[in-house]
Amino acid sequence: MIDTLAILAIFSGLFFFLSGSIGLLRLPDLFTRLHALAKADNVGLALVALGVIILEPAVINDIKIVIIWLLVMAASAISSHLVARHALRENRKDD
Amino acid sequence: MMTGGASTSILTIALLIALNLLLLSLLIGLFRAWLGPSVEDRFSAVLLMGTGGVAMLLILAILLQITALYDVALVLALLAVVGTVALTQSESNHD
Amino acid sequence: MIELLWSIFDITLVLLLLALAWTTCSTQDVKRAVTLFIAMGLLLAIVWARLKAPDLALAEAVIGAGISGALLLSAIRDYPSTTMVSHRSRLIEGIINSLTLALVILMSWAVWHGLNMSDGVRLSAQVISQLPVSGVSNPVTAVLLNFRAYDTLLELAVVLTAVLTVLTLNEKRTDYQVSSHLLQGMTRWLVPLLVVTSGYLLWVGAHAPGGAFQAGAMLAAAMILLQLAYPSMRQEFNLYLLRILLVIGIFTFVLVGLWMMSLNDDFLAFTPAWAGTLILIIETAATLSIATALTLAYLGGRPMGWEDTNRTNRSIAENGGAE
Amino acid sequence: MISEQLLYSLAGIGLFGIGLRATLLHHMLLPRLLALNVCGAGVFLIFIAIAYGGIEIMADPLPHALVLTGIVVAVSATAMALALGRRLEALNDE
Repeated sequence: MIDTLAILAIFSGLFFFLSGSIGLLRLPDLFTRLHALAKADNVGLALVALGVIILEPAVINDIKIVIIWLLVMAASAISSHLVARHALRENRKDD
Repeated sequence: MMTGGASTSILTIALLIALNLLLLSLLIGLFRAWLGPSVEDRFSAVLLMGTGGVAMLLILAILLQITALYDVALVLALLAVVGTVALTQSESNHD
Repeated sequence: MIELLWSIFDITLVLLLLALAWTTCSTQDVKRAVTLFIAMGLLLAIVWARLKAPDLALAEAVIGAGISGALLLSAIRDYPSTTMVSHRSRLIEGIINSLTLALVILMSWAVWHGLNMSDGVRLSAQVISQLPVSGVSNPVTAVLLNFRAYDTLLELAVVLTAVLTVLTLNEKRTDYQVSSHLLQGMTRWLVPLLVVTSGYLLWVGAHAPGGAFQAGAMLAAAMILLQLAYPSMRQEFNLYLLRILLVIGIFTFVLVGLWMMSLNDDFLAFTPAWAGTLILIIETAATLSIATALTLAYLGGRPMGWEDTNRTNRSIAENGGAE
Repeated sequence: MISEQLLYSLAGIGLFGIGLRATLLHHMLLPRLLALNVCGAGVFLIFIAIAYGGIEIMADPLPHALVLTGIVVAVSATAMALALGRRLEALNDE
């Protein structure tokens, strides 16, 4: 039962990962691509991490996984911002 | 086959399928790194690879029963930003 | 079924790795090559994890994601053009291709042959049997800092030599522009986390994957991030402290080795009862040295005032002698 | 088990070959250095593939220690080569 729940969480996370990467490939410009990437980063990893937490018995490791998830959330927001701002600046230079 | 956390073979199979799908998602994302066209587009693929790598390490930790892989995922999550910062800063006064 | 799924995973991973290596090596644009190289480093970390080498996965994650990316991306600035041109003639290219191919076939044959032979004596059995007297329970740390401590001592010497070369050749690179507030805000909470994680990796190295190099590289990543977010910080190095930090690892290592020589008649032969403590002391010092070395390597040369301190040093010594 | 060892060591040899070819072909320092690093990664992969023993068996720790040393040396050598290249660029500019 618990295993089923974990598998369910991991596979719904994978759905977001796959749609994120397909979005990265198919969407027309950088900003929409970054938007697709954020789905994989935030929701996808959150669900995969949730599944792994259910499967992992040691509490200390569970805490580590939660920290990892929080870090990836913060990192993806900041990285997307930096990359997008950088792209905007370069575009202005070209004009 | 497995002992400990991943005790049933159905769970192992499900996790392996998840692992393969994650790799597929990285593969799709890396096409963007290959196609470009801008540096930012390539780097967004590397960002996806960081997050996907974290997810893969979490699942591998359960499958192989190596808890140290949580530390690797933690390090990857912490340092994902450093690369992005290096890229965006290194270009901002290239002119 | 399980074996089949593992095989699919392995083959995809290997093909992806080879494809990334090929594109890294064959693109005509330096910046693109560096980006693909960083991606290959991340993939290698996953390969090490798959092959049950968590120590290496840790090192590759720190190096691949943090250090080498920053190192190479800042090095791009040194070159005027970003496109590269290949001038080799068709004939030379053909010779190189065929020679490489011949070497690859020869190596494949050797590996195939070697793997099909009966399993010889593996040193791992000896490592495991001697683990209790090594003072640590992580076999990789035991090999690096006890059984083959000479290797690690000389490795630190190699790192020091490389950094001394860097310092001799160049001044540090010019500063980047002042960065955004968001970046500075993030640095303020990320750097302490990086330092704490570095300490954790150093401490955990005794009984689980981790150790001096991973911790040192992590600390260096924190320093690099600080440099990137607050460019003016570069002028505020305490240069005396920097010199001491650069050599403290190798100094401590040799000191401990000589002390053990006076007790056990052999250089770096640790007394088993103290081995754990001694290894931790050496690793702490080595962490500081490696972090300093990698940070200086990233800066690309002497920080401001490096020679000046030398001169003041000498004048202080002369004054002291006169008095 | 042996097939995984073989697969990954062949991949290591492949990386080595790709890196070696590019090292010899390129003219500019930075691409050459990248290629040399790819080459080194191939050698590391051969070591670790042979150390691998199977999913439930602990891998041989000795090659892991050797490769860890190798990674440190590779990074130092790369940093040194970059510094040498930068010096050369500066001399060429004068």
